[in-house]
Amino acid sequence: MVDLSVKIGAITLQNPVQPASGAFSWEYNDVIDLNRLGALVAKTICREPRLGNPTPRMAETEAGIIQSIGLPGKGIDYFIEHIVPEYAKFKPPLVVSCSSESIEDFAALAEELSVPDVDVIEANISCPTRNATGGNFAMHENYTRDCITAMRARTKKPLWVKLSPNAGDIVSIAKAAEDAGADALVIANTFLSLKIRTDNFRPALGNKFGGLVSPALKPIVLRMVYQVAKQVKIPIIGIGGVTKAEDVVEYMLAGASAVGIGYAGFRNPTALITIIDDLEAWCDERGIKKVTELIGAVKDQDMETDTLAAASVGI
Amino acid sequence: MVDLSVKIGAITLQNPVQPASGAFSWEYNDVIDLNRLGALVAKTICREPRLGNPTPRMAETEAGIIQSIGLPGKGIDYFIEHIVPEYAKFKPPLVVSCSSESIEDFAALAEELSVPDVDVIEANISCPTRNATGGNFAMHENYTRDCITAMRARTKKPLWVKLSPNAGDIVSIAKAAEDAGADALVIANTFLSLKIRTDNFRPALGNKFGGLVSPALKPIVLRMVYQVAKQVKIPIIGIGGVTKAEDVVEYMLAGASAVGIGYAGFRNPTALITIIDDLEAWCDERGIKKVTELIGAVKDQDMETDTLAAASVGI
Amino acid sequence: MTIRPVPPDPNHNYTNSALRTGDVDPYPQRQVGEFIGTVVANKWVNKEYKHVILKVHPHALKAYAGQMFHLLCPSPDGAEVWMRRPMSVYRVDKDAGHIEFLYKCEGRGTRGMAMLEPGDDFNVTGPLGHGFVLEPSWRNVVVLGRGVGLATLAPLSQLAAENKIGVTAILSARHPDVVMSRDLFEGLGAKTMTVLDSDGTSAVDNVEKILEGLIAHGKADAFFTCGSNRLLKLMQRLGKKHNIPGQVAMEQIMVCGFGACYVCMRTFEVDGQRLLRRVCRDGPVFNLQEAVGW
Amino acid sequence: MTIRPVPPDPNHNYTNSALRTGDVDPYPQRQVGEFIGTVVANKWVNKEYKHVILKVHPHALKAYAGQMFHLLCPSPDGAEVWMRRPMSVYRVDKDAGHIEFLYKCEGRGTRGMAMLEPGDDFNVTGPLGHGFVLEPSWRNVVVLGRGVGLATLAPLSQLAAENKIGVTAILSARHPDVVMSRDLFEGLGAKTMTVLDSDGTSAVDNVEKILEGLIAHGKADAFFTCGSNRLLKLMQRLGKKHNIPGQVAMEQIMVCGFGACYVCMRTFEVDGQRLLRRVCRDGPVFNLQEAVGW
Ligand SMILES: Cc1cc2nc3c(=O)[nH]c(=O)nc-3n(C[C@H](O)[C@H](O)[C@H](O)COP(=O)(O)OP(=O)(O)OC[C@H]3O[C@@H](n4cnc5c(N)ncnc54)[C@H](O)[C@@H]3O)c2cc1C
Ligand SMILES: Cc1cc2nc3c(=O)[nH]c(=O)nc-3n(C[C@H](O)[C@H](O)[C@H](O)COP(=O)(O)OP(=O)(O)OC[C@H]3O[C@@H](n4cnc5c(N)ncnc54)[C@H](O)[C@@H]3O)c2cc1C
Ligand SMILES: Cc1cc2nc3c(=O)[nH]c(=O)nc-3n(C[C@H](O)[C@H](O)[C@H](O)COP(=O)(O)O)c2cc1C
Ligand SMILES: Cc1cc2nc3c(=O)[nH]c(=O)nc-3n(C[C@H](O)[C@H](O)[C@H](O)COP(=O)(O)O)c2cc1C
Ligand code: FES
Ligand code: FES
Repeated sequence: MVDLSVKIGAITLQNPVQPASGAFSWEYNDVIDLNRLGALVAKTICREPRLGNPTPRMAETEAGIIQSIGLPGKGIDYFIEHIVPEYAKFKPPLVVSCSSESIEDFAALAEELSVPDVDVIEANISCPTRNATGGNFAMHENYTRDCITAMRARTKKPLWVKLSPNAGDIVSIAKAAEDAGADALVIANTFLSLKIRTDNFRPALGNKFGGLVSPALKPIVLRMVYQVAKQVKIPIIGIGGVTKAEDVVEYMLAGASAVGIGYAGFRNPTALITIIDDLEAWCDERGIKKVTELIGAVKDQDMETDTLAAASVGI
Repeated sequence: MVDLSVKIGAITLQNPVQPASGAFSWEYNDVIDLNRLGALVAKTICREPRLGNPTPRMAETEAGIIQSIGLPGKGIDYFIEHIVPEYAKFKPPLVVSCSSESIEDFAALAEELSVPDVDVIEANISCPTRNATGGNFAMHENYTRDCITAMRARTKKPLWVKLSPNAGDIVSIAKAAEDAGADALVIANTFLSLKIRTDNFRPALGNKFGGLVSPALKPIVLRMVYQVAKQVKIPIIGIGGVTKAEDVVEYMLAGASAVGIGYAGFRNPTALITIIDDLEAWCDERGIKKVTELIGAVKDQDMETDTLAAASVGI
Repeated sequence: MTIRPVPPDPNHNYTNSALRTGDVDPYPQRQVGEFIGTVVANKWVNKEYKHVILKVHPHALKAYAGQMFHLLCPSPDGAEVWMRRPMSVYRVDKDAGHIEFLYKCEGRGTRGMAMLEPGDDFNVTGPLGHGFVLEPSWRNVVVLGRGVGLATLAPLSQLAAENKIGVTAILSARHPDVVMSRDLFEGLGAKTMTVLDSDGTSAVDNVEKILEGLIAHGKADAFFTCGSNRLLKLMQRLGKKHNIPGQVAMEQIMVCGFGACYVCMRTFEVDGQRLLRRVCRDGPVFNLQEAVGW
Repeated sequence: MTIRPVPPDPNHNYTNSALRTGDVDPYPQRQVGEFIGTVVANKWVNKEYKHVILKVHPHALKAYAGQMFHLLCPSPDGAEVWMRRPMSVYRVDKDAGHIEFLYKCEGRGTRGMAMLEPGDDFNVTGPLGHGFVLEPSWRNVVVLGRGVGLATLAPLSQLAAENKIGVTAILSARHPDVVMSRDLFEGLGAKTMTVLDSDGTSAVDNVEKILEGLIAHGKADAFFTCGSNRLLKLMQRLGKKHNIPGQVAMEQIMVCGFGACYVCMRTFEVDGQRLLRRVCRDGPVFNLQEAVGW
């Protein structure tokens, strides 16, 4: 039987499959056994209570959905008092995502969230729908460095940083986060998008812009994980379009140590459990003893580069 | 009957539907009447003959394809002598896309391509698979400005600039191209991507990285067109995921004056003709007299921003 | 690392095959399951609505009036249907092991659903949310619904019959062809009346008269509604006037169905304060007086 | 601008419905059409291969041996199949108005194709590419194929029969169950022989002996092959030795099928120089001696 456990810095996950922030809550215990998950990841929390964005908050498109929630929540005090205890009933480590408009407040949040039942703090510096313009710190190397430096100074908890796929040069931003003391990188948040209805000429979402979520995006995010993994030493959690065990393998081959899952868990509430079971079977069938053997194991060193080589059809 | 014609600077297209560079050649005249198209767009040409990238050059993914062709071609001399005359047999204006590794050569290409049968020069500064690293000028404001300035100095032909969706801040790059004298912007090229095969742990494409092509990407590119259209005065050609007449409408509402089509023409070789016919019918049914009325007509001025408003389901 | 070669599994390569799992859980202790039901029948009720009957895992039979399932609709066209569709349970037949839905065929999901044939698999998640609640003190209640709302209200008749509560059901529709659920209501002893746009009887004035009559005759210990903003407002007004409690089932676009994503928000007014609630988990049934409508 | 409201067209919202157009063209003057064929039959030939017969527009009947169609395969699983699949035409029945394909069920596209039933639409584009060419001076030719390659070579028997050219077909297969096209070859007067992995007769040595025998008996004015790199190399060697011309049909992953995209490149060697050619337009049939194989 394969050993599915992976280490993300000081934290050990029993398997590399975790939900993505915002796509999960303890209420999923209604349908699956949360103790099977690699980690529990809470929805991004902000300091003040927030209502979030106007409805509609989701629209289907040709090959995926766009969504714009706007980080609603009851604020950090309520969160620590009422929601952390809900998660504390389960065994997997709790990752708490947080967001803010200012670096100072990000740092203060890091400190205030450093309570015993929180195992990891995830800095969501990349939410594209937090406000109506779609901007965020993870678009910029300097903001990223300053924000993570400030948070690092205020917490000893493992600090994960969620990056944006909308950034042009994700490698530089990833390196800035690493330099500033991040313990792991979460790649990536959603792609800033727009849908306009052709029946009434209006944007389909109440907030106009939304984040695109679709299995179609996996090749883009996978490329980012691959590029970043070659340049940083800290572990990476790959998020984007994972819907099956092979996708977990693909992300790990590209250099991720674990994956996060959003869409697949919406579509099939039991998907994460199925994926964990399938991953175990996948490894066992192939005689893989430790799932960590897959991390960065892509065979890219001896790529055939002669265009005139007579290659087989290759599929 | 609706007037489908649109103007892109000095050039009039009989309708706003054109093929995308690299997804088309005069050989499509075997299956459709090329004289129906808004424009003819040749595959990107480079100065020297190029073989292109190793095979396989295409792989299917969950929700689209990745491809990496590597700009093969017989070089500019052959192109002007043998290929331009093939296109010259048809009525729609000919757009010639070109690419190079250096700004000087881009400028020289612009001059050399300024022959009578070429109507527009498209600067492909955004091919993600031209070399193995995926870099290109359209990722940077300064390179874009310098490249287009240099080309502008050497040609009087209309100059279109194809931008990259991989850039973090496409608006600044678009403005740089406009400032440098571009007559229109083509938004966008493909998304840099990777697929790793889980059967043999190897990248699926001979070139490792490829460009992702999928209707799923339309919401991202549409957002870019919308953002850029608010900030520039020159016309925009929207490219990405157009598969039906409503998609043309959606791009035009966002601010595009025309669209380019790749994938849909591969999947259905007659798609462009169907889309032109459907667009005409769509406008006629709604009493739209000129298709240009759609350009930028998105109703985004009075967006409901009160989260607590009691909105209808809204679909 | 040496990897033992394994022949490719042709059924496990792509999105949908992998996503169409389900039935992995049904632990008895879980409140909700992702079940693969089997279609028993899927027939047109009229030109716009179909009625589907599913044989399901016994745990799915816990569903009661006003609760919903989240349905993974097959594709009508070979491209993927991305999100589940929420549907109220229309009827639970515990003896046969069936759950039933009454649905309007409109967009891609419901058109895909319309293509289901007996014997087909259908992935449904549920039961989800809080349904209608009947107070033991009530003797007679009034149900007022329109369109799809009638599908949501219909199982109330079942619940009321079990609790020996009398039901008057006012069914509003555009024209006689699309009146639905009358048989179901009447079969369970409810009195029904139909009001139509086609003969003007569905006008708010007229419905108000009917309701006032029922109130006067002691037939309205509680109000239930779904499917029309106009009728919701009317019941709110009369409820307030006569101090009659009420419940309304709300709709909103959903993603998760579990309360996690905050997509399905609706506005409510409680003590003069506006706030948002999740239709999927805080509802879909809410206090009639608190709903702001749409 | 005032926009006249138009009710939504439920069949025109999404990707596939829009993409599943076709049949818009067939101008007689066009060489290629995007046709909606109708499935007449789609039956298993053995455990791995199916044979589909389509009723098509008369313009599609121009196809000849070695030419291909590009097939828009239906989805096997409700998620989209993104690209067309190239297939050689297996048989053209001008009288019945049919074209036929013999195909191996493997990946998502061919598994989707396997689900087609009589009466279903099937969108095919073609005929595409350059097929086999028979010189009038030839009297007897040798066809050597394996696996899927036999589907490509089979219509050569039709072409040869029309041109009164004798054919010897050597059919190579793993075991007797997957030998195909023998009936088609024999029905048109070809002599066939089968060589198998299961009894060792398919070994290159043995095939070489057979070919040498045919050459000695004047039965090999030209060579034709498809489907095996080993057999390609063998025919190249013997062709060079005995100065026998030959043709080979090549395969490569395709996108456009028209020569526009440069995805389907294969390496060839001409006068000692290696170069790339497009399988879809420069082929799929090439000079046997120029192919570098794979
Ligand atoms: C609690 C609840 C119970 C419902 N019960 C029933 C029922 O019993 N019978 C019935 O016919 N309908 C019911 N509906 C409405 C039903 O969910 C929609 O008609 C259906 O989702 C439309 O899907 P579509 O594929 O036809 O439309 P599309 O236009 O393809 O839908 C696009 C997206 O919008 C969502 N959507 C569209 N309309 C609605 C709506 N009214 N409410 C919520 N989401 C919507 C879809 O789920 C999908 O995500 C109920 C809705 C809710 C919230
Ligand atoms: C000119 C030509 C003629 C052919 N004729 C026949 C025939 O008559 N009968 C038959 O069974 N097969 C034939 N093939 C092979 C056939 O195209 C592939 O078997 C088929 O595309 C595989 O699709 P899939 O959905 O099963 O596989 P998938 O694995 O889903 O295919 C993934 C992608 O790779 C491509 N691909 C996979 N294998 C091949 C291949 N060998 N050649 C080209 N593209 C490939 C597919 O088209 C698709 O784009 C021919 C190929 C070519 C190029
Ligand atoms: C409805 C919804 C809400 C989300 N909310 C958050 C959030 O609060 N914080 C965050 O970091 N990411 C959020 N995301 C992004 C997801 O965590 C994840 O990055 C994204 O969905 C891509 O993964 P997937 O392809 O598996 O869905 C949200 C996504 C969705 C669909
Ligand atoms: C096979 C292929 C080759 C391409 N070659 C080029 C090219 O030479 N030059 C270029 O500017 N874009 C090229 N592109 C990108 C297309 O022009 C277009 O930007 C992209 O396909 C997105 O449009 P679509 O979604 O309609 O396919 C190519 C795309 C494909 C699929
Ligand atoms: S649908 Fe996710 S919270 Fe209701
Ligand atoms: S498939 Fe496009 S050139 Fe051959």
